[in-house]
Amino acid sequence: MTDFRQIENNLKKEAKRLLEAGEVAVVLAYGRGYDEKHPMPFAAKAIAHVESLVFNEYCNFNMARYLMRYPWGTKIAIAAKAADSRAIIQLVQEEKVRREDLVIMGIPAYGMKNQKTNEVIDSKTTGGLYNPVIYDILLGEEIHGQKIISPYEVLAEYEAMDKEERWAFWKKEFDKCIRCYACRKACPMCYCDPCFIDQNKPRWADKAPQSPGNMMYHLTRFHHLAGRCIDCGECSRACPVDIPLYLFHKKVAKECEEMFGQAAGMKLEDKPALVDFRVEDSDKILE
Amino acid sequence: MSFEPKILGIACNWCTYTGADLAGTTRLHYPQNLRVVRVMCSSRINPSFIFRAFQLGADGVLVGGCHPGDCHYNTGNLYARRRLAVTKKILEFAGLEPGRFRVEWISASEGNKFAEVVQEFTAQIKELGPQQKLKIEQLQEKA
Amino acid sequence: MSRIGVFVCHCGLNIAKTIRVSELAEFASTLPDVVVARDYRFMCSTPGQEMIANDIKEHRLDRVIVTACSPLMHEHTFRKVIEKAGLNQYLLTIVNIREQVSWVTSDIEEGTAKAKALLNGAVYRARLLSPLSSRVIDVNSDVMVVGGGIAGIQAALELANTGKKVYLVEKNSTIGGHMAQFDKTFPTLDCSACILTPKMDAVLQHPNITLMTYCEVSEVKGFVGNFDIKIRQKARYVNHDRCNACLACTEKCPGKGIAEWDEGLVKRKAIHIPFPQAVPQKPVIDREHCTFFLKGKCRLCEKVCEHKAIDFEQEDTFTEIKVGAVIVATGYNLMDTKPLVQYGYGKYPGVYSALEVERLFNSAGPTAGKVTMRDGKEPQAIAILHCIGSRDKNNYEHCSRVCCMYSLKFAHLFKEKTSADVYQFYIDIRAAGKGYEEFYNRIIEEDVKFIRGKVARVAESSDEPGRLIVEAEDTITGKFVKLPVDMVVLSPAMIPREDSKDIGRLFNLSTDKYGFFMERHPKLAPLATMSEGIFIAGVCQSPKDIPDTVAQANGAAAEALTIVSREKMELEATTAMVNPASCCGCQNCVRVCPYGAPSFNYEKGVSEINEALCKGCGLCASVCPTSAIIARHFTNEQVLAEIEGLMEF
Amino acid sequence: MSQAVTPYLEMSQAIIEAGGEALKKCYQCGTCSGTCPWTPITHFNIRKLVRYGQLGFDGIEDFMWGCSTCKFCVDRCPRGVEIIDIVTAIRNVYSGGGMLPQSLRAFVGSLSARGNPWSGDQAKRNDWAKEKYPLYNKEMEYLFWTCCTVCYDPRNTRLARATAELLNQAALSWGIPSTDVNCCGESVRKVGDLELFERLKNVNLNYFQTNSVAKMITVSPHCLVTFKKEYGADYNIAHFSEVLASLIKEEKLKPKKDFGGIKVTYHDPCYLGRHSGIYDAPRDVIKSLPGVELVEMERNREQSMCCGGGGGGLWMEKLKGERLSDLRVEEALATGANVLATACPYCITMFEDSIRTLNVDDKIVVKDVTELFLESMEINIDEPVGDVCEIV
Repeated sequence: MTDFRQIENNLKKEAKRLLEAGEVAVVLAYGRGYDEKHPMPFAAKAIAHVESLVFNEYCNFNMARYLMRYPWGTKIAIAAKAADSRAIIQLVQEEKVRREDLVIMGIPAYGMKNQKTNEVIDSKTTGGLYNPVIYDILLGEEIHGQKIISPYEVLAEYEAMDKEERWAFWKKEFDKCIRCYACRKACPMCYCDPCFIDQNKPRWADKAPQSPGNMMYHLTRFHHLAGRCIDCGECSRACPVDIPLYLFHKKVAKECEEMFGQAAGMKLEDKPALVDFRVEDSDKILE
Repeated sequence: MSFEPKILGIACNWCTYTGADLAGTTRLHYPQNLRVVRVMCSSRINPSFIFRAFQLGADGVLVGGCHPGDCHYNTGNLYARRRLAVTKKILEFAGLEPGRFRVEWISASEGNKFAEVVQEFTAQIKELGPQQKLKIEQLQEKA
Repeated sequence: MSRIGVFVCHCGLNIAKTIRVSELAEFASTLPDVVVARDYRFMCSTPGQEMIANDIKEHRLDRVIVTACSPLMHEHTFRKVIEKAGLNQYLLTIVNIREQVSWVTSDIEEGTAKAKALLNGAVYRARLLSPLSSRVIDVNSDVMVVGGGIAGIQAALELANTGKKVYLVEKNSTIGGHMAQFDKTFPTLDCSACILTPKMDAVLQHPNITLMTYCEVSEVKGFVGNFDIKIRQKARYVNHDRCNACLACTEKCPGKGIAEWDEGLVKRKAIHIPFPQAVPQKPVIDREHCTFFLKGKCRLCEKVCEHKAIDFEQEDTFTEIKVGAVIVATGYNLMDTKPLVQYGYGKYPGVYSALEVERLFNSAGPTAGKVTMRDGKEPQAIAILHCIGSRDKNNYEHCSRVCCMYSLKFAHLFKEKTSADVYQFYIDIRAAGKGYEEFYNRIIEEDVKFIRGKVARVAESSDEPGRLIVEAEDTITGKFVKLPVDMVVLSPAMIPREDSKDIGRLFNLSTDKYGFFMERHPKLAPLATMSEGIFIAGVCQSPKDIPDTVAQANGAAAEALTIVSREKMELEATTAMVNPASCCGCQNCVRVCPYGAPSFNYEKGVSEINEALCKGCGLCASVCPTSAIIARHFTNEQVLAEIEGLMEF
Repeated sequence: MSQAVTPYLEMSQAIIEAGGEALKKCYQCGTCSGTCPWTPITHFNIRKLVRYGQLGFDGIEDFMWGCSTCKFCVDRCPRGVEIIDIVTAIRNVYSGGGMLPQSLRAFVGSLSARGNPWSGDQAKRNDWAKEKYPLYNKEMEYLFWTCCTVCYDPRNTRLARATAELLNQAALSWGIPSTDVNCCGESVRKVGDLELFERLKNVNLNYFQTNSVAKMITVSPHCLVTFKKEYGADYNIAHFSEVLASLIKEEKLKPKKDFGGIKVTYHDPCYLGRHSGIYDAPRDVIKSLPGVELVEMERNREQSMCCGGGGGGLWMEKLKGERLSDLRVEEALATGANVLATACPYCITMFEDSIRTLNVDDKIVVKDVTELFLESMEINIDEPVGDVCEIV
């Protein structure tokens, strides 16, 4: 079991040090919520804020989501679990944030839990990783020896469905959508302003929460995130009607990895796969 | 009455559209279910065009571009290949029949290939029957 | 609300045979915003055109749909028609019901139904079209020519003689190229230097030519009419302004390098001019072989130079120039034949490559024009092997075009300069050119032996050490030939410069699989490229001989002139633009554009498109997640509307 | 008699239909015939064969049997013509018409009746093993595919035993096929009898399937190429020289004996070298032997010369002076080598013949690299193995 207490202590210590030394202007991490199960994303900007920092198994939020609120040049320390670190890498690739502006406080963790259901979500969310891909400071010891779960294992069941069954499954799920857009709000990669779905020119889809518009919104969003989704699972946890969006994103991520030989947010020097190509890409991918 | 599918074609100006013209000049007959939209390059194709076409009632969508390496814009179709591959995977995972969406590289000199592909694709769509999954039933729901 | 006119063409019976044209026109009149719909036998004829023009005025049309043949056929014609009638040309829509409907079916029901669907799509799209205006830009009147071989020299002189300013950029320390290595040229056997050196000198003297030797293009920005080019002047370690070309330095220099100009047959000094007629006649120091640079001691050249021209501190410098057009004439290399072990090049000293032989004949070459081999002897029997690496799927599939003729020239020169027996091993003799067949006949009469068969192996003779055995089948008799010779001459494939793909990337030129630059059209635009304002000439496009190269160079000069002789030019209107309000700053457009048209404005956090660079492919628009990029004439709304219209019927 | 001929395009079409599609590509440059090892010594001319095929000329039957399918010409051909396919197709078209040379009739007959080319009794296929080695079953990792030649040809059974011993020494889990398998069919396919080839193939495929064969080891490069390229699926099959080289590299097998400074030259079998691209593994085996100097002949690796045994050549009679194996043995002698090593039972047979007819058996011996290596481990397989069996 990850020693959450130790991480929290280290987090406070490092946050204090960085703020004190003036190395960063803000620390993006987790703060106390209305109870232990509901920590909040928190931006500590003064030493006085440091005491409010927490870390426990419910700290799922992908803090990379909040990086883009600050202009380039703002020095930011960010608490990054495995998935957060991948989001950071992806955002650096896309030049939304600059690596040199960041102090990444890596958090190796397993046993993270969904605050709604209390189930352990490691296999669903971390892209098969427990340790951050990139960090400057480590707030806990690197995790080794823990069972590695393939991030795509959960897909097997859905891939095995026949197409009619799968269509029925997704149709039912997407029909539930109330178009609250919590998914895109939670997503660290959904930074478009305006989002295509809010536009009138062109009007890609109906805005009412009905089947055709829902379908268009979600399918297009999957495409926009193809090769970019870093599998944090925040969209699904944010969804008030529990649409398992993470499954679809995982499937697209798996296909992209197989077709293009790279996973999102793993290497700073990669280019996002869909705005890149290799001459030797095979036509087989179109079959 | 037998099922006459509606098939949307999106063809790049330099290769496939010209190839389609060549099929005409050489009087190669093929089924009339395909309606072609001309774009300058296969890379112009926004994946949402394809999702939308299925919503608007297309029973099949056929995209045609220059052979990789021969793109009029050097590398346009190399990007298109990746983007359309992902489009295909998304449609498949949503539960649409994989055979309804197809990408073919047809050069300006391949009039006969164009005719053959249309022939084959139309037969395939007829086999699959009407596309009802994504199609919007009531007209007013259209955007 | 727009006012659309639909004009359905019968094209005689070409369309009317399988489409009910009057029914189509009637159908058109029921479609939204259509105010007039007509059908006519030949819409492209004068009365047809007048009909459209009259209707535009009479019905105050603001959109015109011509339902006829392919847009690739008559879009231009009808654009002119509506423009003359006062409508913006981009408000025209063509519906292709001939090539893509009437000619590909025999069923009139099917044909008519499909034509209706296509027309409906066109109406939906036409309603959303906007007038577009072509932009006008100033044109810089200078030209850059890259490559100082015969192609580049010729193009530069032609342009300079019209009064245009030309920058001639050459990466070697002299101009002249491969032609300056040759002794004689086929089929007339005139002396290469006699016809080339006056031109080289003319380049140096010409007031309109800036000669930039020992230079490489390092960056190309801008677009047709306005290229911004950065050129790297490699350090020569000799101040050419001071040097008076006395060449005392080259005599004293102890450093030895490989004489590139002599194909490595001999050594040259570290401070050197490549050959006696080099232009400019001023030396450079080859850093890799200079004793001072290697060991930190020497500076003999500095000591003997009375003009204090030696400058060991010199560094690469950069110059920026602006030009309106570019001619790329970077030439060729010969294939390295060492990997073809069966011919023994590099293993047996008696095996020579064609360019080495050119140097042996040349009176300024390593043997002062005498045919003596590496062992100092004159050959008694010589085999010339054609098609080495050319016409060969394992290497280069193309025919190198000049080898047959220069092999014949070699045979003649061997006969003239030695008493050797000369054998040609060939597959086909390709002598298509003015005076070429006659030259072939002349060489046959000079008693050169022709053996039709590709050589399979060159081996060392076991009986006569030092001699070579050439093995081939004489396919005419079917006999296996084992021929003892002293010298074997290979005619290797002509291939692009090793860096042609990099040059291609620099100038945005496509290359074929071997690296030859692709012309815009193989027949009708052989010198233009897909990049506006950049032209190609000479062997960098494909193997060719000197007359063809010179003809291309003149042609490329004329093409460049059509651009730089204008003060202003119009740019294509169907480019992309950014709506900054919708741009989310993801920079996808910047990453994908093959032409570098979009750039990111970091201050504003949005992309901007340089429309002069944009070719209108629309790639950026499709990767833009927020539809902030508008691909003019192919906007998301227009395409979606067309799809909707097509799917309705 | 009139000398005029008319192209007989029906015949050319028949050749194309039998798989000689590549006929159309040839532009008669003579690279193949210049390269072909037969051109200097026989009247066989591969370019002419293709030419006759292109125009369907009469007289083709006079020299269509000359090719030993060594693939040298195919590798050099500037037009990428699959010349061996043309040869096979021509032979198929003509042998279908009954034009099989006398010397090949027994060979084809034996294959047809007994499933092997050596007129051996099918039931005695595994006699060489003297029941010392196990039959393959599903639990085993490797099937040691024994080529007919190493089962029946007395000289080559030694190679079979040597291989089996080394497999045991390396403690691999392996077995040999039961006696109901057939010849892989390589030679008969090249001789043009495609129908018989299909029959043999199906028998073997059936055996592979019923016994769930996953990995195979063979000593014959001819079997190797056939399973890899002609049996449809890409079989996981390795030539024993590759297996041996990696066992040595992993130090699972170590030579003991020092050969005391003998010279060994290595002949690349066409089907192992040019056909399969394996040049280094057998050389690595030789280089691992203490006290052995590897010397190369002038023509080696990609340029290696054929022994003449491929394409049915093993069963055809050649006149003295028209034998490639004689030339090759002379080349080997010129290196000063005491041992001519190779890695193919066909090459061994051809060279054994030549060494005897040239009367040089006191100067040079032919050995498979496997045999050489076994020798270095000081295991003697020439003793009767009966005793050992009893002890077990």
